[in-house]
Amino acid sequence: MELKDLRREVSGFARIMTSYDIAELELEMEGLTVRLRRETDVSSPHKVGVGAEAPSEDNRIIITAPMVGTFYRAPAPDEEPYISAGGTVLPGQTVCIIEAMKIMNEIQSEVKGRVIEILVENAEPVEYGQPLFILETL
Amino acid sequence: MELKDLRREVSGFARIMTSYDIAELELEMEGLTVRLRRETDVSSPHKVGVGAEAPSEDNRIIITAPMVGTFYRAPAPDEEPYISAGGTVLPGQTVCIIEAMKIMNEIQSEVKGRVIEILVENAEPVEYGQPLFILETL
Amino acid sequence: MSDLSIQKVVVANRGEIALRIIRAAKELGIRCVALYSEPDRDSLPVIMADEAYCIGPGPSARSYLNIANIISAALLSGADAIHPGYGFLAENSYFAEICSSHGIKFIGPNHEVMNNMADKAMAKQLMSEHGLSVIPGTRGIIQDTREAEAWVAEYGFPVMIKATAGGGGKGMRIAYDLDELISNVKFAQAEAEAAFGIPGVYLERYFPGARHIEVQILADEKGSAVQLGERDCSVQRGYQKLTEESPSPALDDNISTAIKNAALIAAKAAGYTNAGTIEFLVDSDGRFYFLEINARIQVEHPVTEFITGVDIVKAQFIIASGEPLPFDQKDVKMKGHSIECRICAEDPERNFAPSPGQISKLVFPGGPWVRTDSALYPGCHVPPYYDSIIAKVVVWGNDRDEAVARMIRALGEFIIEGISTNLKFQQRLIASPEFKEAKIFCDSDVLSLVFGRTD
Amino acid sequence: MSDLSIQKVVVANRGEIALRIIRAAKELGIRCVALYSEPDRDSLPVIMADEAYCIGPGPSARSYLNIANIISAALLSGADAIHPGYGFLAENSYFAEICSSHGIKFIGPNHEVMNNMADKAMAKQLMSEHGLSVIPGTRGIIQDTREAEAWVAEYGFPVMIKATAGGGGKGMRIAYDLDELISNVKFAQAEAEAAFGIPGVYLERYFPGARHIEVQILADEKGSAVQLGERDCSVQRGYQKLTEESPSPALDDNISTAIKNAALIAAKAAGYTNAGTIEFLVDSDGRFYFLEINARIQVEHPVTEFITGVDIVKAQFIIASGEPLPFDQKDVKMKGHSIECRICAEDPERNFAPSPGQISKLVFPGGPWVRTDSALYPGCHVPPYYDSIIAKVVVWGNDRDEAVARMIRALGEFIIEGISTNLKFQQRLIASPEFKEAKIFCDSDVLSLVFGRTD
Repeated sequence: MELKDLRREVSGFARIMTSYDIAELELEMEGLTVRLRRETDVSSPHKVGVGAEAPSEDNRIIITAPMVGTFYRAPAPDEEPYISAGGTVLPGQTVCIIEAMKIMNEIQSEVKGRVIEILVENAEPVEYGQPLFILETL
Repeated sequence: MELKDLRREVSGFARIMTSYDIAELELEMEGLTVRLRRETDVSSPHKVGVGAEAPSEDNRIIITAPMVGTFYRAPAPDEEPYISAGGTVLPGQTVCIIEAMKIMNEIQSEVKGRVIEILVENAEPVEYGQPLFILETL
Repeated sequence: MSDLSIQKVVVANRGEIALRIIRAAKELGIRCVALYSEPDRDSLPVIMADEAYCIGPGPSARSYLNIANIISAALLSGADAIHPGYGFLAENSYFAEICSSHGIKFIGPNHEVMNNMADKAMAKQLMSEHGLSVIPGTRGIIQDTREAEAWVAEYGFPVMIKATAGGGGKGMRIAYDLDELISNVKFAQAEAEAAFGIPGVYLERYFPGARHIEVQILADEKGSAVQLGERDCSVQRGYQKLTEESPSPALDDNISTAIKNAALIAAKAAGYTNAGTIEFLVDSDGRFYFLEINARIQVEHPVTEFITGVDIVKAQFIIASGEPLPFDQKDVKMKGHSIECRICAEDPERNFAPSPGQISKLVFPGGPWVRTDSALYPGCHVPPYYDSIIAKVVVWGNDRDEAVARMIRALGEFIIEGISTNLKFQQRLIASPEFKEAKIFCDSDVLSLVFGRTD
Repeated sequence: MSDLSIQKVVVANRGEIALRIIRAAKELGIRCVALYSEPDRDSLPVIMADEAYCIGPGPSARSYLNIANIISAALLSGADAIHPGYGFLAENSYFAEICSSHGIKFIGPNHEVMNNMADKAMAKQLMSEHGLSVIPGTRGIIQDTREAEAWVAEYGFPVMIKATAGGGGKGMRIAYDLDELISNVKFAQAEAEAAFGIPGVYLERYFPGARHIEVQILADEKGSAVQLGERDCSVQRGYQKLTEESPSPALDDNISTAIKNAALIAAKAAGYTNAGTIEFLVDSDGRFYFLEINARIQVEHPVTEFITGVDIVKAQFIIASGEPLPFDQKDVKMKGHSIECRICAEDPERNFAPSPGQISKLVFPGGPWVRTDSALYPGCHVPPYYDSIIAKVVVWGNDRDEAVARMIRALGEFIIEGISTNLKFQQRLIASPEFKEAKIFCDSDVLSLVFGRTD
């Protein structure tokens, strides 16, 4: 298995853990061990009414791929990325491009937020629903 | 389904309930409803250390069929049954006969006890392990 | 590593047919890419495939019919072919054309042939020119009831009024006299307008007691074609097939041979390639009429596989790779009798309402000459978005009696809990004297037969 | 309601073969009585049968070998026949005799024939008189090493030393020279004394690289017999069969025909009735030697069913009912190639130690021409008391290459969790070049071949 395949698998497992609220996942196969651990705390979205002092995870939102295609961080190879970690985005601002069937689709943020993490490498394929960015809403 | 078949089925269900410690069982089929309820109390064998004041169920034992065959309560059709409800049995005393392959097998009690209930009708087939008598040990 | 030019295939479908395609591809050494909607994430085709891409949320329009996402995933995966299965995009010539323009082989006939055959009037015209009897009908859409009256004056009753935009049994009405004709044409036009946004309807002669017969064709891209015998799909409920069998229990050898020959003529006339089905209606006098060509693998292909030993889906890959068919007509030997029952997630007690949900307990029928094609597994979810077929139970016997006894046995050992299914309904149907005597056909009242009442 | 004289059968077995028998009986309209030990209470045969009786606790000696309880249950249920399956009481002529004395038809040959065939020396003598080559060997038990030396002086090396009380691969040793002969005879006698309490051993010529071939026979009680082709059971581990196939990939047509004819002669010489198997050893020069008759349905009967279309278990019921075989030799047409893999609850990494336990996850292989015979279901328990075979995966293909590709595909989609199995071991074996080239035979070192090492 190549590293890039592994990354896609791990991202898939991470998504399953989020969907089913799983705290730990361990996998062992021939020559491969994967351990994942999530912070599932009182602020879990399944628990209602925790209120004011909820930690910052509550403010996080994930931008996912709305289509299958190739993920690009910048409008062209020699240009600056649309956004970078630590930067701020505004509603309607383009955060990346997904190329599908030779068409460049600009993907916009729906919220105002700070970029916490970029989850996909430039020029990588993404499937529908794959997490691309973690934002902290502002 | 004939009544005799039904009885065997119900006895089977009762056994399942005992095996798995089930308190209630309800069944509905075309034209047939069966409801069974068991007293599963603190003296259940699954709970350990209840001790001295355990109710009488703790003293109950069940004599089961050690072989497949036909159950007879008496040595011959015109004779008295070996034991009757309310009577007392001693260790080694014959409680019934199971006829298998034309051979009359006398079944003995291993304990001293009072007969609480006789679970099988005279001349009925019994399978291996089927409960025959409930005794209260003395 | 496949010996064929196709090395990696995208399976643009779900459920049992996706699994069927993966099985055939794996046996040929072709790598498989599953595409799935979000609710199908944990489905068996995704588990069994070599790789998988999510192509959208549950509703088909946004996933299994989402051409852009499907083509993107195919390009990203580096696949050289797409198998569309049945339903969804299987008979969409536009999709086939896009595949081809992206250098991806669409496993099916040429998109122009698909386009021609999708135009039912043109297809009938073509077959008529090649000497086949076609269902008598109006040349196209009728403008008003007077045109309908004129046609009926020439061809007679009964007639069926069909919506051009309909299909799969939807938008059909029968008229036995002039009053019914006038009211049904008006009603059908209004209904079609409401249901499909297109009010166009046309007329066809209706044959009571007719049987629905189709012939399986395989045609390679070198010009060779074989037929794999007929299937009798007459047992239907509201134009939806319930069970299919091969050979037909109702055709004598002469008619069967004539229909199979006609099917080969039709396939050649259409320039058809890959696997396809030529559909006929056979009236109670044994006359048969060309209906249409189904340009896809069909749900009921396993019955043909059972009696011929030919793996039709493998043959699709071989043909799509540009190879000649590895056998010719004289190599095709039919043996015994095969029957399929469609098991659907629907509740016969509530007018066959769909019954999605989680499968809590599942034991498939097994043993000799029983094949269960299904993507179910214990604990899986049947999502509410898709076709209700969840399993196909297919049996083979040396003769029809043995096959019927085997089907009764197989359905009897099928355990499926957690959702409602038509399993018991199918059991009663197969065990009925009418089925044993092959007296059930398209317009039989299957419901009253099975339930012992009309509703 | 069955058309046969047998109306109700007791299935005196468990697991997949009990299910197989129930399936055949149900297709014939015969009512089924399952017998079960306490740990098998929730097993599929009990669920599928029409009625069921518990006959004892887990250990076989007290349940599936408990003749008194089995006969009692048969009498109580009012059954008119008993099917013994394989193993347990299947080849116990005493049991067959008791059945018959109670007016219950034992489904198998006459108990006297069983008795004669169980005496291997007598069976060999009989076949030799009917012109068959038999494995050269001592006439009976050898008294001492001098007797062994004398025999070897006449017949030569290598020889196999077998314990009379052994069987199923136990108590066998090979000697290539005089030193080995002397030490192994002594060792084998001591071993047999310790293991079976009977020190008797005898000698047989040993043929390195020989193949294990058996011929399926059906013989009715009217004097007719047919053969259903040969099975090649050469792929073994320590004399235990791993995979079987039909036809043999190693025999040419002349040898195959000669062996099949010899099998018919053997069956008739023995006065054999019902289903049985005639076993032969075929040496590397194509000479074949009668070994023994297996007087039962065999584990590997499905491969023969796949290539002939004959339901062997149904045929057993028909024959046992006193009916003539419904077909003769010329009606038996063989088509294609079939392979079976035995899936066992055992751990190849721990010297194939048994691995009982609860099945946590289970998905059987499926799709076209794949048959999985198994009484497993999700959540069921594999008890520690019985044979470790938990499933048989059987495939058919138009030729051996297709069958091998299909078996690789089928094993690849088999999911079984909760216990250890030999599934991966079988996958590697089937996918090996040696298997594809049919170069594996009884004394091949299967372990080193699969694991790439000797141990």
